[in-house]
Amino acid sequence: MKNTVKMEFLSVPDNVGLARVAIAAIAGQAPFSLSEIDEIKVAVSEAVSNAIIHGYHSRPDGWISMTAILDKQGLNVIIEDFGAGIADIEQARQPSYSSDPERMGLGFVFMESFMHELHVESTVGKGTRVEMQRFSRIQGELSRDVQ
Amino acid sequence: MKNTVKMEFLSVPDNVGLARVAIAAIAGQAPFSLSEIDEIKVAVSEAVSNAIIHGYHSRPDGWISMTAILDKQGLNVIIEDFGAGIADIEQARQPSYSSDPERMGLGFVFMESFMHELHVESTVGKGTRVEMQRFSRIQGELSRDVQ
Amino acid sequence: MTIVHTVQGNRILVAVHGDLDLQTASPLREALDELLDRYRDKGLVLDLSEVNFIDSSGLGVILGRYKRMAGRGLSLTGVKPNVRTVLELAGITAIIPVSDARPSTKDQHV
Amino acid sequence: MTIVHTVQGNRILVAVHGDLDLQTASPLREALDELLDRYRDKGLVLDLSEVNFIDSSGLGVILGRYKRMAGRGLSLTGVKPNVRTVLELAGITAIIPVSDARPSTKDQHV
Ligand SMILES: Nc1ncnc2c1ncn2[C@@H]1O[C@H](COP(=O)(O)OP(=O)(O)O)[C@@H](O)[C@H]1O
Ligand SMILES: Nc1ncnc2c1ncn2[C@@H]1O[C@H](COP(=O)(O)OP(=O)(O)O)[C@@H](O)[C@H]1O
Repeated sequence: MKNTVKMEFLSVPDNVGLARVAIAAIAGQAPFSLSEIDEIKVAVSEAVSNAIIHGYHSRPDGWISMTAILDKQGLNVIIEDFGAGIADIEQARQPSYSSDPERMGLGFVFMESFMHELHVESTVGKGTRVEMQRFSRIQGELSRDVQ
Repeated sequence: MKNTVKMEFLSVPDNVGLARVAIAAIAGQAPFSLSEIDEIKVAVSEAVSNAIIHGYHSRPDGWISMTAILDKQGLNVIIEDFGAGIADIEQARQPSYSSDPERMGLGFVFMESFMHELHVESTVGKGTRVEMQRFSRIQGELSRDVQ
Repeated sequence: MTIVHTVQGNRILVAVHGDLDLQTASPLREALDELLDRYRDKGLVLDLSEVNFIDSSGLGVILGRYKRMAGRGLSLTGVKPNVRTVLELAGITAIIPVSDARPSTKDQHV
Repeated sequence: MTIVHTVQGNRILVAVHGDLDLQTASPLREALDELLDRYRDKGLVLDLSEVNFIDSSGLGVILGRYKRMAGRGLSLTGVKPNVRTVLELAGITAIIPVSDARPSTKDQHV
């Protein structure tokens, strides 16, 4: 059940699907239900898409890193880019806020809704780090029994 | 079609499946047929299993790295461990040779059969690096037309 | 992602196959806009029975077509539970008619 | 990986579901050995119609049971094309009877 996987990939749209497939395979090693895994996939898809679109302005040559840590608490995912950064994180996290008129501003909403914790750190011109935690309910129940 | 993905994961048997799922998603970005992808999965499965069993003697705390590079030639995969190493690579690559009486000694045979090129580098006590290339046939034909 | 369309009476029926995300958003948007331009008086039914994944980039395409179509009529059918969860969270089920994937639909397609 | 077994006349029919690799090799080996010990006079038929992947770790389990069973009779059914490729490369098709997945089998299972 304990596992750590680090991935680095280029900012091409193809890799959004790769990140989803990988996170599903990793989450599948923990006692998550299929619908929980579906939700984790949405959160990861949003964070990786943001790194491509906003972090690297859709240029295909930026690096994105995804680190997934599984332990008995659940799954921790860190997605990082080394691109544009966010000037005002609080504003960025508002529902419906998007710096791109073509987009809906729902990415952070989905990450918050589908994960149990979300931390965003960003420096303009340096990049953005999104850390998300999803607790495994079954494990939560087990560890409560143990205590 | 151009892509580079680097992964690092722990030497737990669960991650053999993860490596297969990831390589299938990456290979799926190139013009490989489903049966070609199935063969690439076998080769990757063998190399990652070897890193776990032979490189780390089935200890779960070793790091394995997998790098996949897609270009118009096809797919290049490098699988590396930092474990036991191989004293005699030529002997290790012989069909039916295994240092483990329970195993069949077919891992390298499958890697050679299912990939177009295989290079093995190893240093006892430092680790092993397996590099495998699978050419994309469709691209091969296209590039012939271009010349 | 692949799409197959049929024109039936006053509606364009489009069956979408694949994940709706950043990668497939542009080709889907272009394909749908082409159909909406070609059949200017018809409504649109998107059959999502072969869509296993959607995120905000995919939703953006659907909502964008909704706005563009004004009163022409857009509905979604064959919506799987996980896709519905995403549509609901975005408030799309309140403005666009959405019907579920019927269990029988899946059997027929295999 | 999951397995389901049925005893029919003089053979144990075992349906395997999942990938046969390093991760599943030990549980599969143990489950099969337990059955072979329980039904000492019976042959073994492995139904691989739900096996989409096998590598040398998975093959090792099959070949190990073959050796252990001596003359008791082992055969593989429902073998998919990519699994067959691996079995052939290992020379297993020369010593163990192997029959293909019938297209109809898949339909029935869905
Ligand atoms: N990785 C990132 N790099 C730079 N800016 C980002 C990043 N992620 C999010 N943002 C900013 O936060 C805003 C809101 O993000 P989000 O809620 O995902 O909505 P959307 O992607 O639809 O714009 C974006 O419009 C963008 O300005
Ligand atoms: N990553 C590795 N680290 C150390 N030794 C290895 C590694 N890969 C292969 N070997 C050696 O090469 C031998 C042959 O490997 P292989 O053909 O895959 O067969 P098998 O895994 O069945 O033993 C192994 O038995 C082992 O001694």
